[in-house]
Amino acid sequence: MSKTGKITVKDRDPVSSLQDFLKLLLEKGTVEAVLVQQRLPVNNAVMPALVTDPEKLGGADPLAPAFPLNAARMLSRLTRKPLDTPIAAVMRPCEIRAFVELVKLKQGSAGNVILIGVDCLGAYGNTDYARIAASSPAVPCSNPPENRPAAEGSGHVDSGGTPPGVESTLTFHRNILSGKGTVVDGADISPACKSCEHPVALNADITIGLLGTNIEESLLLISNTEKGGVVLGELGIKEDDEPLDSRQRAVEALVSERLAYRDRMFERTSAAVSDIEKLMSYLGNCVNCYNCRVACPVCYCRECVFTTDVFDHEPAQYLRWAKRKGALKMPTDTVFYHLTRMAHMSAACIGCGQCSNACPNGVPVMELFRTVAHGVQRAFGYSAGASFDEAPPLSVFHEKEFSEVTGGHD
Amino acid sequence: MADYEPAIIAFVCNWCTYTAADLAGTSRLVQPPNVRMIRMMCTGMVDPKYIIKALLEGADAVLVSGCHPGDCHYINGNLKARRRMKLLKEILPKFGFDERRLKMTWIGASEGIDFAETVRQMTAEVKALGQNDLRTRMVL
Amino acid sequence: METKTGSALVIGAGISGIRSALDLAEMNYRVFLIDKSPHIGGILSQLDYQFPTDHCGMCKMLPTIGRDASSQFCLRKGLFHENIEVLPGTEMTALEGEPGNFRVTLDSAPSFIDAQKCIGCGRCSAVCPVEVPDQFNGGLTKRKAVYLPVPHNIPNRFMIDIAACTRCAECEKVCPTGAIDLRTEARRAFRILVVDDELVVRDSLKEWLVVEGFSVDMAASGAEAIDLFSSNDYGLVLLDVKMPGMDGVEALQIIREIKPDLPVLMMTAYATVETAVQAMKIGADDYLMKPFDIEALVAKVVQQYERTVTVKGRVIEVGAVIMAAGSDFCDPARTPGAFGYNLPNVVTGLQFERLLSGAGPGAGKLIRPSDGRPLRKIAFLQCIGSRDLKQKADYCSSVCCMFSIKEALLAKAKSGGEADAAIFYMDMRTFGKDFQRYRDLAEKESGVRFIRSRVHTIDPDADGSLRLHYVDGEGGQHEEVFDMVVLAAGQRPNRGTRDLAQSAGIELNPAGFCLTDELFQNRSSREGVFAGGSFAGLRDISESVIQAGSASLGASKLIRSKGGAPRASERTGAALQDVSKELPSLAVALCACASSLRGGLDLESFGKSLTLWDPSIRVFQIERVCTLSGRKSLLENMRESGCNMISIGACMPCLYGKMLVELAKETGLSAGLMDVVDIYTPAFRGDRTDPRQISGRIESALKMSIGRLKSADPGPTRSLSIIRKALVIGGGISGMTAALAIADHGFHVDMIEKDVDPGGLVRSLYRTIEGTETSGLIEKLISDVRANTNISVHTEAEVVDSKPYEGLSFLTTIKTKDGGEKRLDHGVTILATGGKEATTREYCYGMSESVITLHELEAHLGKSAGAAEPPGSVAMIQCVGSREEGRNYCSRVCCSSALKNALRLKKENPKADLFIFYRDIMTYGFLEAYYTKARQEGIIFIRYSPEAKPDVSIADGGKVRISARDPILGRDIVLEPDLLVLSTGVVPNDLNGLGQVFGFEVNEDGFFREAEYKWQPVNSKKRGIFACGLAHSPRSISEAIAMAQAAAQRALVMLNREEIEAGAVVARVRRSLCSLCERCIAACPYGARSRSEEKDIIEIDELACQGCGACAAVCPNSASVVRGFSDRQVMAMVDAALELT
Amino acid sequence: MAQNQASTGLETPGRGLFAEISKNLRACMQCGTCTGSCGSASKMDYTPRQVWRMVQAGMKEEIFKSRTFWLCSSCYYCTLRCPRGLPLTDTMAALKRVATAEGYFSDRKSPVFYKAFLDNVRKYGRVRETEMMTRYFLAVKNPAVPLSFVPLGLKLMAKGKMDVRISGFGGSGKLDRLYRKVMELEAAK
Repeated sequence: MSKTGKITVKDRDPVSSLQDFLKLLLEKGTVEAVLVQQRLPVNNAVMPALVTDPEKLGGADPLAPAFPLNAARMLSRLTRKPLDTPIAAVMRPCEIRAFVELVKLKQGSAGNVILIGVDCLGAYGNTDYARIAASSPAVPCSNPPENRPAAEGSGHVDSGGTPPGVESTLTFHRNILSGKGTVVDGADISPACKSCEHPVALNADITIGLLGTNIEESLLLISNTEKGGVVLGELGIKEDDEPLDSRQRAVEALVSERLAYRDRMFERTSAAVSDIEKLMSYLGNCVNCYNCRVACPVCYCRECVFTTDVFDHEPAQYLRWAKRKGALKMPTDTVFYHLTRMAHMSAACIGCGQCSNACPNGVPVMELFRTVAHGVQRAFGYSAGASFDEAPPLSVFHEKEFSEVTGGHD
Repeated sequence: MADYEPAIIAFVCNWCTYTAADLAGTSRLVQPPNVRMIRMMCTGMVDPKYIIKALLEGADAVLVSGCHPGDCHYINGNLKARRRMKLLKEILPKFGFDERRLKMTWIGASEGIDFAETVRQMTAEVKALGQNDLRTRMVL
Repeated sequence: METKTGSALVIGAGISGIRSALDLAEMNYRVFLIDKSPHIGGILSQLDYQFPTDHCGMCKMLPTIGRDASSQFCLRKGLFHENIEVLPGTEMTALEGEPGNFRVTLDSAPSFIDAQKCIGCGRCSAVCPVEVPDQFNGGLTKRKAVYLPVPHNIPNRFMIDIAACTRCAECEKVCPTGAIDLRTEARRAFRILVVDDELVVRDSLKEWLVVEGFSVDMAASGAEAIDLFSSNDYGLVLLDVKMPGMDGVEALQIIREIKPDLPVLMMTAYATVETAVQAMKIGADDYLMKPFDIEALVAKVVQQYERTVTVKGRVIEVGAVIMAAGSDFCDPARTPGAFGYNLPNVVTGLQFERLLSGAGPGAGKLIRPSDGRPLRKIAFLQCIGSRDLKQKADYCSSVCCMFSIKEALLAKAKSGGEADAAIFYMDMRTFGKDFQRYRDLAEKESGVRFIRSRVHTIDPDADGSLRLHYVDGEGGQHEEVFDMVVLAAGQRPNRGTRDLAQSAGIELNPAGFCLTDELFQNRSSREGVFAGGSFAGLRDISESVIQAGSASLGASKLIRSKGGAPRASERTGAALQDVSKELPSLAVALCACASSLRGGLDLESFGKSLTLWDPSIRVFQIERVCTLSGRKSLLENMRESGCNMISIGACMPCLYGKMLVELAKETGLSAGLMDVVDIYTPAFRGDRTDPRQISGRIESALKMSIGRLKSADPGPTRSLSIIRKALVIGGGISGMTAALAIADHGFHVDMIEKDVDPGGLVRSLYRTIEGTETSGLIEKLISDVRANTNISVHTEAEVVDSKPYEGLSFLTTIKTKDGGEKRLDHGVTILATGGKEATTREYCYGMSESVITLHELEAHLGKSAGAAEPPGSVAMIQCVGSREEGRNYCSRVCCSSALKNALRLKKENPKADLFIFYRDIMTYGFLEAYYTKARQEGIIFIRYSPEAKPDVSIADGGKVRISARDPILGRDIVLEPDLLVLSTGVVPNDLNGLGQVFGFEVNEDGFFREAEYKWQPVNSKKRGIFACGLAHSPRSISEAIAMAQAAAQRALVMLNREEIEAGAVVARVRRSLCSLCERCIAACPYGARSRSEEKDIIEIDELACQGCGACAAVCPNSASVVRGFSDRQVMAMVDAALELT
Repeated sequence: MAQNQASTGLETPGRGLFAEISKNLRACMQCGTCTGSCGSASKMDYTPRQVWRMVQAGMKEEIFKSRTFWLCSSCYYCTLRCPRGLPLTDTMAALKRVATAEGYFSDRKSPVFYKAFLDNVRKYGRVRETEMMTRYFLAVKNPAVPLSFVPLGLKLMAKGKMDVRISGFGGSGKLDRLYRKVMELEAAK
């Protein structure tokens, strides 16, 4: 099924070459719009943007090691009603996996979306990234200025050089290529990324391969689906069946490194929450702001039940609880909230780590939820985001299964 | 282990287990005075958060019990409930809630004796496990 | 015509009687449901497990539409419905009047325990010194003389078995409520006069009867008797036949002149039995034979006594009567002949069922009663007392094969697969829908052994085990030892059937069951009296339920035709006050009897601690809240307190369902704002329980109730419109029967037939096995349909599309014969699309004119009656293409059709040679007699197995040649018959298209998939859609008619309503919270939810919604809520439950 | 159907010699209760169930060549237990009678034994074991048969169960009239 092509990188600048590729999609009319991580005209920040003008793609930076939010939520907004015309969405593997889950939850539809997955080498937490991007020096631009983002109106970007943010992107990748690693200014990519066993997108129609190739020379372009193949054909990209041995080796190496990290994390986290006492101290800084669930791509509820009237307790009830327990922590229901959220989303958790990213008080939410989700998904033989066809564990059931739950009787 | 009277919250379905529990009561199948029964129309209606809530409020154990497979008044609610229990049995033990505090059984309307036996056994098990002190402790 | 509220009497509260009663009650007729036993449920109260789920499921019979009118708990526990008066312990003793205007006399058995006072505490039973075998457990356990007839019934009132009771009166003394009155005084007041010339007889009689509590006078001669008689008031006379001077008969004549109604029992020696019998003709009530059997004598005397205390003569008026008095099993232990049926560890199927029951003697463990050893080898012997000419049972009991397979499977399951189960059978009659697959699974997956053998005798082996010596189907001789032998005891008419038939004025068939019309089996020999369930013959649950529906349809039609109207429906919802805007104001009513019964329960302190816990709560005590005066006092207190919610602390919450409905009407508060808490049972738990614990338990139960009520949001129940018209698809026997049944109730029916004329498949059958020409039936139905102005017939038409809309209404588009389209609106749909004979390529069919199908033979016989020369030799092969994968079901009708044809061929040409190749002859029920007849007529039956089918070849000239093996002789045989007839079975007409249009399911064989095989056999899971006839499953003409009537009955339950009220416990969606993830749609087992693309919301079909809450549990943020079970309510209960003291 | 050979096929009964016997058996549904009940079944070449089947099928030759019905000891268990209430034991007896009448017994031991027994009774009014056995041994014309009875005979003699003395019983010849009458009746049938 999969066919491989290439994007030849000009001037050792994979970002702009990628921008060119995306422009082609719009110019050839293959898609109506492209959803892609776009450098904002302010603060070097990147955010997903829906781009229809090919020129504006000069601001696209899908390779930036930034992950301000999970774009699956955005794509879900775009596709809650099936699209009439096709769009492309350039996303990280975890974003695509989240989108797969959302589609299964009827929060989006993949019908007219070309999913373009970019190999993910990790991203920094929001505060770290803001610092790194800001401190990265602007370098003279080797590209013709007209190809560069105009960023009209902002005046922030020096039209004569690479904006500092983009430079930080290139530095990030250069560092990895040269074996320098990902630590910059004492900050490393987020634990979610370090423990992510899916650096390569599943379910992408087209994969943009960074692993196993020198991205200053070329990027791999792999079509994984019929739809992807058609797109590459339309764009006139030649494909061959070149073996991807080196890519495979690179992926395996990265995955095994991450798995090792992940399993250590699971162990550590399990130990840290092994009884209710420890769990309470783990969640000790939580203030019930519910940011984690707002940031979570698979927490799709319009309003969390914990913020509805269900938890508007009768005033007298607080006193009754307090009397029973001697002291009642306010706000109440913190552990209850987290455990319930686990019950609700752990089967769908794709481990993107946005929960931790969003926590204002530094609660390592991702570690906890991933640890639980891993067990849950294994128990149901399910892997979140792995397939559009696999039914979510709690939406199906069989007459004969899990007889251990009822003491061996079914 | 200090002897104490465990509190067991039982979510029972209106059709089968509730009947069985009633039968156990009327047949004087003496059961430990530890069960608080919450009659639901169907086990398929038991939201996981009720169970979590019960444990966090200090229930020593939670029992979810309904009709046997194939027997559900609502066709298959019990099978849905089983999956949900499976989920909770994956999650809650990670935080030190012993799996034995979380039980699901199929008890048909005529099986009063099974209900009494289930409660008796759960009580014994939970007594051995020790009290869930969250009832009288501050929980975050 | 005068209209009045239509009412009906249903006799027998077994499964069929309950079905009929509910049917009529759901149609808003008033129903009296009587049963001579003290409980409802019939045989099913003893059966915990039923095929095919191997569990129960009886509750699925309860109404789904208008369900709040009936109880909403386990049906084995009890039943109430606002239109049904349940009268246990009651018998009909007279039925007078005309159809439509019957006058019925009901007698109730004397009760020694006041049901109003008995609280089921069981102290009486604890002190009772008498132990007798407990019939509820098939006699395998003992019970006391004062006992609970069915442990799980409510109300669980104790009964006294007065025949066993010794009147020691211990129970009277301990009863805390004074509910027991043995009426020893009444017995003492019952004076008996013993007249005999022999002193020793007089003395011993007096001694025995005084022990029984009666007063006895004695007379030594007829003259002396007459003297005493004139100066005393006697209840009974025991009169010797042969006395010097005035003999018994003479004395009797004089007594009769003075007191015509006084019971007299003649006493006689064997020599004068004739005289005693003569005496009965001139007015003696019975006779007693000397030497006396004390027990029998006492029983007869007690029986006479009881007649005087029986609550006599309640007379009710009903329009129709349904006889659903059920059937019984034979008692193998009493079978004449030495078969070993009375050995220990030989039990009947019913006894085994009790052994499997958790409430049975082994407490659900599979152990042998004789020594408590786990059962590891069990033999099931079929046809004990069935298919037995010697016992005059030339019929198949129809249910035992499946019964035994089920029990074998249960034994396997209970033993964790360790028990060996072997079923010894002659023909395994898996003739029902899905039976064959069940059998195959039992054999192949669970390892149940099926052995074709009739075991003649059970021999005792060492330590209570049992040895069987048997010959298998191929002649092999075997000997095997089993731990237990289970006998599939054949069915018999119920004891008392004859008397009942006499009271009802109906005839019985030769086997002693109700005589029914051949084609319309709901009709008894008396107009207006209908036959339901197994009273009408041998039926399993599913067929009984169908038969019950057919009977209630008959009753309803008759009542209606005689001017009986359904009760005007009152909408309970409308009158209710809306309290949703008010603040909750909650009151707690505590029934004081709990405290008076359980010393130490201090209701005052409960009240205090509740008000301390929540000062807004008002608490009051009520004396005996379950009584009428209690309810009045409750009502007053509620009014006074101005509460809008009430929690009632009493006993047995299930009992209060009906009362809450009434209370709701009286107060205008929804029943959802009321709750009943059992504060009584918790008080029982053991003697060692600390009283503080007891009050803690009760307090927390009350707090839970309060918590639940406080967040209650019952909301008004919605009423939905219905289009009161029916669509019947198919114009065969079933379709026409259903259409007529509905049209006769005054509703419009559109009947769609794909052919030029109605009639269907029955047109290709010329006569029934009984010999009735079918053409008469078809023509009658067609002319009735055509003449009925409520029926529009659309021939050569088919359904194109159907759309449901608001309420219960569909708009269906049909293609008409002129090629145009027509739209029909209707509320219900009945599928009667029929079936056809299956085609085959097997056995050289199509290669010779001498190989034909069963229907081709029918046509030949139908047309050529006597004309052409009948064939000299005919072979038939059964089960062609059936009962093996591909079409793994029995077509049910082929065996009897083959017999019918074979007998006819034999009649036309007595010299004809007839051979029938078969696998199992499926002549269930009374059809067995035709099998016997066929054998007697010399028709030769040759069994084959699917692994070795007969080999058919066609010689030159078209001659058929069959090679087969005769398993009996174990040798190959060759036949060259003139004709080979293949029974290819029945297949349904294609239903898949309609299934998609209407949204019902089709099973793997292409038949309609019913909502529930046993309990809802004609319903689809999709509301408003029903099926009958061959679209449902293969069946005979009379069976198809019964099913069509049952389906029409179910449809009429809906049509009979002007609007349909949704249940109180239904789901709703909080739209502002809903994320439209549609998980609820997937979770709903009733298809009650859909997403409206137009409005972009989730919509709920409140009629289809049964309130199971599957939607609520999958909804992560509780946007989906079930009324009465909201998060706030349940969590409040959890909080209250853990509010321990 | 005339082509059907008894050896290869089944013939509908009801015609020919078996009319009487087969009519009685028609209701048989081959359940095998008789065979299971039969104490001699293991010694029979065809089980009772097979014999009924053969009767139904008109396989006269084979039936009479078999020893099954000769081995019937008239215990009546099969009749007692037959769910169809068929006169099975009587049928066995009927087969014996037909076989005797049609001479199917010449080389069989059982019929010879029966004849010796009956002749002996006819002559003496009861059985004189020694003489009966002597005649039986002579009739079977097989020296192995008498030898096979030696152990039994010795045992019986040792226990005084067999009287070797020849004595009169006083009943000699009295049964002859009965025998003659029966033969008359049989002949009249």
